[in-house]
Amino acid sequence: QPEKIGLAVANLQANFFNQIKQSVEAYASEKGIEVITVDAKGDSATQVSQVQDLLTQGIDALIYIPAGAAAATVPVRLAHAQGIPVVNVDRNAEGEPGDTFIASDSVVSAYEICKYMFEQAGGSGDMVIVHGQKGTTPEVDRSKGCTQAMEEFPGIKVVAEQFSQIWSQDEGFQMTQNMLQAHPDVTLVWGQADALALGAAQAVKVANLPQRIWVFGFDGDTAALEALRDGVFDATSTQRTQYFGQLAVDSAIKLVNGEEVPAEQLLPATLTTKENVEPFIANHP
Amino acid sequence: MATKTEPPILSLRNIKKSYGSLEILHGIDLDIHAGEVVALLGENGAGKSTVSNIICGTIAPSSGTMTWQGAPFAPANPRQAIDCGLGLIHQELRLLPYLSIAENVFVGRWPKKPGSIDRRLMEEMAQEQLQRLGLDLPASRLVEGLSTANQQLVEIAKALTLNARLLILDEPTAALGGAETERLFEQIDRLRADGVGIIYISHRLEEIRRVADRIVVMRDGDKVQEFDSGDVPVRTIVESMVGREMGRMFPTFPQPRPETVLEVKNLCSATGAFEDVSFTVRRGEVFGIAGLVGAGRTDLVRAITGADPIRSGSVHLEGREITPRSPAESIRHGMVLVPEDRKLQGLVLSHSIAENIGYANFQSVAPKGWVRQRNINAFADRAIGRFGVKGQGQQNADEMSGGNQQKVVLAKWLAHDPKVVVLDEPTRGIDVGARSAIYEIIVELAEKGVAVIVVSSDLEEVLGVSNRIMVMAEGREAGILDRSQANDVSIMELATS
Amino acid sequence: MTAIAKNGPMKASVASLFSLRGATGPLVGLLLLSAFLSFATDSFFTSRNLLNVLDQITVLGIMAVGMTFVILIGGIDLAVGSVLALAMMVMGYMSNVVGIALPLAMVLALVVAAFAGVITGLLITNFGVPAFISTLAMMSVARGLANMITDGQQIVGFPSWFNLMAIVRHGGFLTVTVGLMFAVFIAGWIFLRNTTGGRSLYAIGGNPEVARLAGINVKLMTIGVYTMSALLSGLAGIVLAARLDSVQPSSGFTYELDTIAAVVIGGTSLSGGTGGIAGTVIGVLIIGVLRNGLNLLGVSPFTQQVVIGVVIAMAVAAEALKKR
Amino acid sequence: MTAIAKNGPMKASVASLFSLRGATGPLVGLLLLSAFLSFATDSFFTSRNLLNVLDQITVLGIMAVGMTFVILIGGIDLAVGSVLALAMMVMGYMSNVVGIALPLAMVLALVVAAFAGVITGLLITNFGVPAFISTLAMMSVARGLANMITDGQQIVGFPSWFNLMAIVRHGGFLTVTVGLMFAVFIAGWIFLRNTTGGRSLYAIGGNPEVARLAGINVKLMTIGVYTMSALLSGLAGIVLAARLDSVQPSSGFTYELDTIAAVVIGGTSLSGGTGGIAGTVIGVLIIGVLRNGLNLLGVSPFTQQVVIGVVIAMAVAAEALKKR
Ligand SMILES: Nc1ncnc2c1ncn2[C@@H]1O[C@H](COP(=O)(O)OP(=O)(O)OP(=O)(O)O)[C@@H](O)[C@H]1O
Ligand SMILES: Nc1ncnc2c1ncn2[C@@H]1O[C@H](COP(=O)(O)OP(=O)(O)OP(=O)(O)O)[C@@H](O)[C@H]1O
Ligand SMILES: [Mg+2]
Ligand SMILES: [Mg+2]
Repeated sequence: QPEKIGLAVANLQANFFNQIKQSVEAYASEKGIEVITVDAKGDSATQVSQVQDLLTQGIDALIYIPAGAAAATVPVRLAHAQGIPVVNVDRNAEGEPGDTFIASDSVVSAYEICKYMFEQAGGSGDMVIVHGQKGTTPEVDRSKGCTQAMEEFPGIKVVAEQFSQIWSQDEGFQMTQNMLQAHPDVTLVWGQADALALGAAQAVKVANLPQRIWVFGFDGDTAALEALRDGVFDATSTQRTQYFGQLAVDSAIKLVNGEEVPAEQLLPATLTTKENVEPFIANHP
Repeated sequence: MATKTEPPILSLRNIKKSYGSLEILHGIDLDIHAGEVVALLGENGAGKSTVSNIICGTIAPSSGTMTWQGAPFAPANPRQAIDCGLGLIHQELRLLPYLSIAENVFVGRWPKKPGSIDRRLMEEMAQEQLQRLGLDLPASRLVEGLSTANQQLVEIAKALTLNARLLILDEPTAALGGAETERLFEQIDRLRADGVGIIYISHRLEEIRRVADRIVVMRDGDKVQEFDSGDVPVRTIVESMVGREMGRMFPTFPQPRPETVLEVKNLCSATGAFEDVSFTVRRGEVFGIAGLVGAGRTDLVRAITGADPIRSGSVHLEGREITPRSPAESIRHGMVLVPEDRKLQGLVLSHSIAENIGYANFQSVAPKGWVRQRNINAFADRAIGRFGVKGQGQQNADEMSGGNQQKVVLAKWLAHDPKVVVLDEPTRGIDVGARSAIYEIIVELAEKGVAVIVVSSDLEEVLGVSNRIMVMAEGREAGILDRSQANDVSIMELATS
Repeated sequence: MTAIAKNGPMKASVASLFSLRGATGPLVGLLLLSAFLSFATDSFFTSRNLLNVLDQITVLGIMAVGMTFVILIGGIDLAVGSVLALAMMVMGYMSNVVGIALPLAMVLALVVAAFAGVITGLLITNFGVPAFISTLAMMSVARGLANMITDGQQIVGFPSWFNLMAIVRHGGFLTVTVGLMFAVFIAGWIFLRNTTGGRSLYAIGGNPEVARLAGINVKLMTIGVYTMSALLSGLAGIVLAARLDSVQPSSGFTYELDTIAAVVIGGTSLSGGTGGIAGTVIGVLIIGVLRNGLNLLGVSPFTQQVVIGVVIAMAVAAEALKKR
Repeated sequence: MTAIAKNGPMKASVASLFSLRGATGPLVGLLLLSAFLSFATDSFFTSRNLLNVLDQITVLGIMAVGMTFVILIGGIDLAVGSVLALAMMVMGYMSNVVGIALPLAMVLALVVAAFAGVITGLLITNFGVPAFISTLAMMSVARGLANMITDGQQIVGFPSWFNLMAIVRHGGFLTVTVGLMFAVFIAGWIFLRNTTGGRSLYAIGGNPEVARLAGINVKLMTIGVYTMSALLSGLAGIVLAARLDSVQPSSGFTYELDTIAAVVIGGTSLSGGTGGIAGTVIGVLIIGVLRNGLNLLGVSPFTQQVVIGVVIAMAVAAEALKKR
């Protein structure tokens, strides 16, 4: 049984990471384990420093949510150099993978939600996309999944796409507003994260266009689920953040005790619509 | 002294300068020989500083030629002029507050030893120069916090270490007292003996006879007259400068009335610049404050008007204690300070004259806090007219000659209807014509019953305007003299006590 | 007017009527930019898109007015984005968690924002902390507090009239939020031009010591200016909340740079003492039109960064070169 | 020394020996902070942790030296973080995509960084664009270019010696990168104190017109200063790449604020003319120790933001109050 776990979060301003953090802290305290949390605010250099500091405090295991566009190898290397096991969450570095890796299968989940929405929209129509921050793992994977779905629906046409810088709702709003301006016949709007989708939904509302416009997101942020229930937008793909946190703590315990843990633990995200959202609001998965 | 048969080291031929469509120099010819001191005189705005700035490469002439030691000369920047052996003390103080005195003296030409600045050599050389000028401060001290006069001395030290062949001193004594001025003249004598040519600009005409070998008078951008000797009666010079006959310099001052307006009781500065000063000023009285440089006069009047904090003591106005804690409070009570340093304390240089006058007169131009640009402009035009400022309300302050700036500063403060007016060095850099105009204004104020305090390093001025004179020495009140007892000797005795 | 007309040709007098001195270069830049976009895209020069641009600049516009005051006195306010977030969260928390009426929650949010401004102002005037550092400190503190209110979560579920303020276009064009922005512009413009308070800011920025000796209460004005900047940031936060129909503690991140850029592009000098609201409006519009236009043109995000940098430098360089 | 000793008591002369004027308040703050952390945590005052702190401040430390020069002449450089990223990406691309030798790629990266600095310098001196705007523009442009090189992707796969430069502690304590930082500190310190170039920066910051009249080439020095700041940002980028063993275009985001904060906390005035490297080193250490200490104390991230803001304001206020 470990006494102290270090949790290095990529960016607490993102609801997705914040939920994982809360889940890790809550679950660990149930188990009587102390958690020290640090927040890199999106900067991988800061994160390296923070992992150094965590290691200085004699943590027994590290739960590592990499910051930056892609995972840095150095934090894992630092921890391993001291014999500390590492649980990577959400992103994993090729050169220096964690002892286990917990994530949603973004490509598959993105494929599923896109496919579902294309079907809802009748299999054809113009679509605009508000991407996440260009080049980041989630942005790349989610785009990839949706592209796969599009191959099955030749009637769906992407008429415009924009890239957010900081995954914020405000960006989603403005970009969608501008794209609707240039393409008023759009029927599908995808924000690659719920914040972007909520902003997009707002822009759709403001634009007040005659046709039905389907808006969908990704992540299953707590506030977004409520918005989904209220019909603000149409669908999201709920990642199992609560379970991520619990699984991460359990994996850390196992690794400290020398038990076997699979190298990858990919969890499918759940396609969520107004119909099945209620239980997730009461109890985030 | 050099004779005129030798070729001049510097010649100006038909130098003109325009700003936009406005021509301010109309073709100046000037010759300077080695080993002579040429006094360049003229009213405020005549173009003296412009001529010296052109010679030193600070600004470029619009047309005309210069010859330096026989060769054509057109410095593209100050560095070239310095390298040719020209040195200039600017009219306005230009020191770097966070560098040491020594570094300021040698700014841009710091002595080097391999790989670094030779700090020790630099400080030794600076110290030597300071001593010659009678400035007893370590050369390693920062300039920040030096009094105006001491800054002026540092500026002079800077020019004297240039080893220049031609030195231009633009109002070097404006902030200096008699002793410092005399020491400067000794240095000038030494340079003259070494064959250095000197252009000397000043509004203190009594000095001219002491230093000048030749006098050149300018008026409105033209050279109007030359005197081949420095020994010309002041009256003649003045008439040549202003182009008409002058009356008496100092007007007759009215008798003060008996009621006390201002009473200062046992005032002590928070910084220790002065201790335990008490005096009273009556209605319609002009109260002079004299003393050597650094005696604490400026600190005193700033403290009285709330600009600086005090440690103890009180200020009473018409029998009521007011002891202002800020200039705003002081002004509200009807007591205004016309500060000593027009550039740092008197004017927002980047703003127009009208705005500057407006800032101190919101209650007149903006009743109920509502500003109308038209009011400001009209108000400013009136003030400008009254003080004979050469310039327009819409002009920026930094486009005016130094003396005109000073007039604007006066105009800014005296537009009020104050009960007490404190003037710190009111005529610094002001020409004779304007100076007597300012004295007229002081009389006018006194006649209206205003209590006027005049701080001045110019003994003649203090003696000329004051009903009573307080002499300060090293932050103490050395004594108060009545008009009848006061003269050069009695004041100097107290000032050095 | 007569006194001004004396000063130069008609052009100058029109410019100074709107206090545009120092911003005619950017104005020309804005017009060129708009002309270019009108030709290059079908959708830019449509009333709907122009209304969109107005919507999009409300938050920036409101904050920029406060920032203009701050920069006029020679200061800087890095805390605007964080104070915006703090005000948002206070409003959201008070209304949707504590449960008090939304208008009351808005007032509370503004009070909290203004209080943050008072603190920065006091740090500057009474503790001698340079504006850059004191507002940087407030930036960090306000962001931390905004986060702590809900542990980093966003809050949704406002009454529907709230969001409608940012959506319903009264008279076919004016949403409440855009109207509010115009009101702030006009109030700021009149304040700077026609009140002693406004004129004092110019004096303080020109030379604080001169202003003080002229009887202006520099300390009080300074505190007032930072308070006003924070208050307007709070107001911008409420507007943003209405626009997004939600509040989150990450809002307003790096807005300080946009806001300062808008003000400086508009000709207000960072060394203080010159500039004004008319220029700031132009600066805000340049940023708004530029972003909108680049999106309409479909320029890729990385290229956008390059273009934005180049255009900003050019707009300001044009003004500087014109002055020579 | 004698001339200095005349001037005041011993304390003052020691302070001025290290050019610490204006930074004794922060120095006391740093010592108090360290003392507190030594008592409050077991791990702070261990050689391992102190070496970690040194590692952690390398990037900030190197950039802060260039920023000190910039701020000394009364300027500001917002582009440091972006130029860092640009240099990183150039190096990574040249070495791992184009395939030239890594040391050569480093040189190229530095050249590109320096070139960015020359451009900002020219914008300031020859086009009259204020430093804030020209470096803001460069911030946007350099970030865009950094992103365009790999379309936003990171680059990995450097030779192993590269990462080891940031890890292997020669003589038990000095990594190459930390050694580099010390070298930059010392060079900067000597430059400012003992060379005419360095003293010219003080003169320019004190009053550019005076400096010009004294024959100092203000334009050239200004361009030089921004070039040096950009060059050091590029160097910091290489150090960061070594530390992370990878390069990504998002690196260095908002580092400009940290860097400016470190310099200003260290007593260099934003209005120019006063300050120095010794103070900057203290400022950098305060930020480094503060972050490290708060992590060691296990303070939660949002509370950290609040504490950091408060401590920074206090450190600077202490100095200002002391001066009275
Ligand atoms: N930048 C400028 N733009 C326009 N006019 C200017 C500028 N600089 C100076 N002037 C004008 O040039 C004239 C000559 O100024 P100058 O400073 O040479 O006078 P001066 O003889 O030195 O006067 P003073 O005795 O007051 O110092 C003045 O009328 C002044 O207003
Ligand atoms: N020789 C000196 N050494 C050090 N400080 C001095 C010296 N002379 C003056 N000072 C400074 O000047 C201040 C007093 O000068 P103040 O300006 O009040 O005097 P003043 O009589 O008005 O002289 P000035 O003609 O220079 O204005 C003191 O506070 C002191 O700090
Ligand atoms: Mg002059
Ligand atoms: Mg004095």
